[in-house]
Amino acid sequence: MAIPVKLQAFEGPLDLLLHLIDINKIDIYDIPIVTITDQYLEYVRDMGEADMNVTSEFMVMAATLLDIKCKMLLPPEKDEEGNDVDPRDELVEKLLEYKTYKYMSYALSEREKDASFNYYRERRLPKEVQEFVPPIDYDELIGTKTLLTLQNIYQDVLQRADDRVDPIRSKFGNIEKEAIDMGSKVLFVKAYLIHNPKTDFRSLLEEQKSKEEIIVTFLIMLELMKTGVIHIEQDETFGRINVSVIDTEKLKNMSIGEFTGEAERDEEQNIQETQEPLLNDGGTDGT
Amino acid sequence: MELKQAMAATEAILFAMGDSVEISDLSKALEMGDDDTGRVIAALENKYDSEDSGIRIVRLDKAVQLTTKTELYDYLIKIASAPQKPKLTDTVLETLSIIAYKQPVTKAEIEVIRGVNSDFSVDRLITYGLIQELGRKDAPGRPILFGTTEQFLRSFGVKSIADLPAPGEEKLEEFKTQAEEEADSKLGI
Amino acid sequence: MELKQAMAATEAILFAMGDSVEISDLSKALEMGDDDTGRVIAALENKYDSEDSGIRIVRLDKAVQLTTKTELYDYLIKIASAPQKPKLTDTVLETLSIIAYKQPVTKAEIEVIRGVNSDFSVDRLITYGLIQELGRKDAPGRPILFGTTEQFLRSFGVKSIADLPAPGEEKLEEFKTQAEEEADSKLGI
Repeated sequence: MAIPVKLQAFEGPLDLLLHLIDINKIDIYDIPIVTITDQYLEYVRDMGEADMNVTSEFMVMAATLLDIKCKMLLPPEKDEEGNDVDPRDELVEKLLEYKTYKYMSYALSEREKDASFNYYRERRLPKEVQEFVPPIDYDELIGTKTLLTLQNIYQDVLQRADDRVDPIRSKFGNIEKEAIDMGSKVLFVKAYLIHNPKTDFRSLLEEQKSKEEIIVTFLIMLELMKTGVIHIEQDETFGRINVSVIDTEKLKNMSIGEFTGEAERDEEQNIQETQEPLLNDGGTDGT
Repeated sequence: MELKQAMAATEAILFAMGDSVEISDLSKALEMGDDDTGRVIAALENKYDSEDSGIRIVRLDKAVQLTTKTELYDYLIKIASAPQKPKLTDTVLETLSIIAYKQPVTKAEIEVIRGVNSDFSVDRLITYGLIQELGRKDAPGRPILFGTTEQFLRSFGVKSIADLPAPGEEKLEEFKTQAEEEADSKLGI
Repeated sequence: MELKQAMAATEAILFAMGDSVEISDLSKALEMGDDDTGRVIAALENKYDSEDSGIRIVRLDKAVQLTTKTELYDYLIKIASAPQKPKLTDTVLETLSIIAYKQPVTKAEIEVIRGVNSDFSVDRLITYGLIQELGRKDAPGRPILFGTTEQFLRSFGVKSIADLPAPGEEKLEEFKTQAEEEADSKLGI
């Protein structure tokens, strides 16, 4: 029995089943599963090359129908109370639920038609309302700030302005922090190590004065270790740091440039870093 | 505040705002309790019932909005362009009705009822502003829960979800009864 | 058409259109002459005169428009705008202190002291009514001179500008002396 319907007419397998039940004038609670399954399968076969997604959904239902058909042939299962379980029950529930929503969608559609005859309005605030600026509550605005607060701020501002550009001091030209001469420091370390091929870090530092000098010496030692000129050993934490020259030739041939190139760049970075907070301070007016 | 003054203020607010206004916000502006605001709205509704009035109040959940009276559409259409409304296909409507009646609901739940993949319909409904994500379900994969929007209420002329025509369960019972009756008559009882 | 029906239709049209509507267009929609439309509009105006009405009709040349009643703007403001609370930030206070102690002062002078663009702070202080324009400086570009307002005096409890203790000049002198002394010592004088 051919079913003269098109795929597009159905929202899905449940829709098709409802249609079959309808045209066959079947009691939904007593679906003749054999007839319906045959008709359903015939329809799915006719679908042929339709959209694979849709087809697969129809195939799942076909499988379900066949499953029910098989169960109908077997002795009925019993539930907890010993009653026969109809293998069609689940399908019937699904069909009824689907039918309900399908019906509701028609009801909604009617509501939509009625509601579409209403016009709403766009927001249109009067200019005066849009441009309204609330009166200022000065007690709240000023809060606990006093004249003294203002005065202190003013002095701070002046002090900062003074620190930034001193109109008088600036006439003497730039006063810059004396940079450590990387080159001479390298020469010093080199000479020291040639004379003392086995020494320790502390002895090397004895003649260093400032923190900066110590840091630079430490950096030079790290570089020498990295290039395999010296070997460094420490037996325990905070213990003596033993330094031994392992490649005297390399040490002698070491040029200052290998260090100063790095050093100059380091210096530049240091300067930038110290200036940054100032720049931030002088950034754009915000908040 | 005097009732008349409150009515005028409410009308002015609803008129200027255009969009729906929460009753709680109205109460704040009017400096009165929600109950009193409710009475003001009721008084306005009563006033708009008059034959010489072209507007009315729509209640949307806990908000209210002004709109033109439905029966005056013919006059409006002569002068204004018809409001744009999305064309809802049967497929999309079917999905919408499931979301409307079962919300909050996940896509998987919709698909179980419809028996088909519903990605397209759900996407379409979000684009139309008729449904929205309500959060995520406390279930494996934490699927997104969907529900209807205020625009849905407006578009379908419903005050709130509770006001939707003939709730599902009742209708389901009705269908069952129908089916049973049919079955009975077939059996000749 | 009955007057009441025409009033309702006109109200609905004016409400939905939002903008002004030509009387001739109204007449067309109502299917009546301009004179009759005029009478309908007059009847609506009369209706909106009522105390419980929040809207009114504005006549513009040969068109009419619905708008909220001016006296109800306060309610609209309460609901439509959540204005920002004015606040004196450190930046703004800094600018205020300079203006207070150095007035009359130009924006450029403020910026020299602060080292940053101060447009925002100056604008803010004018909005707050704490500073005002005092005139223009007799200098290239004739820049605006700023000074504090009476509100400033009231808020900070000062009787007059003369009452403001002026650390500015003294401080500057101090800086100069300091710097000169240092220079002298360096030169070994």
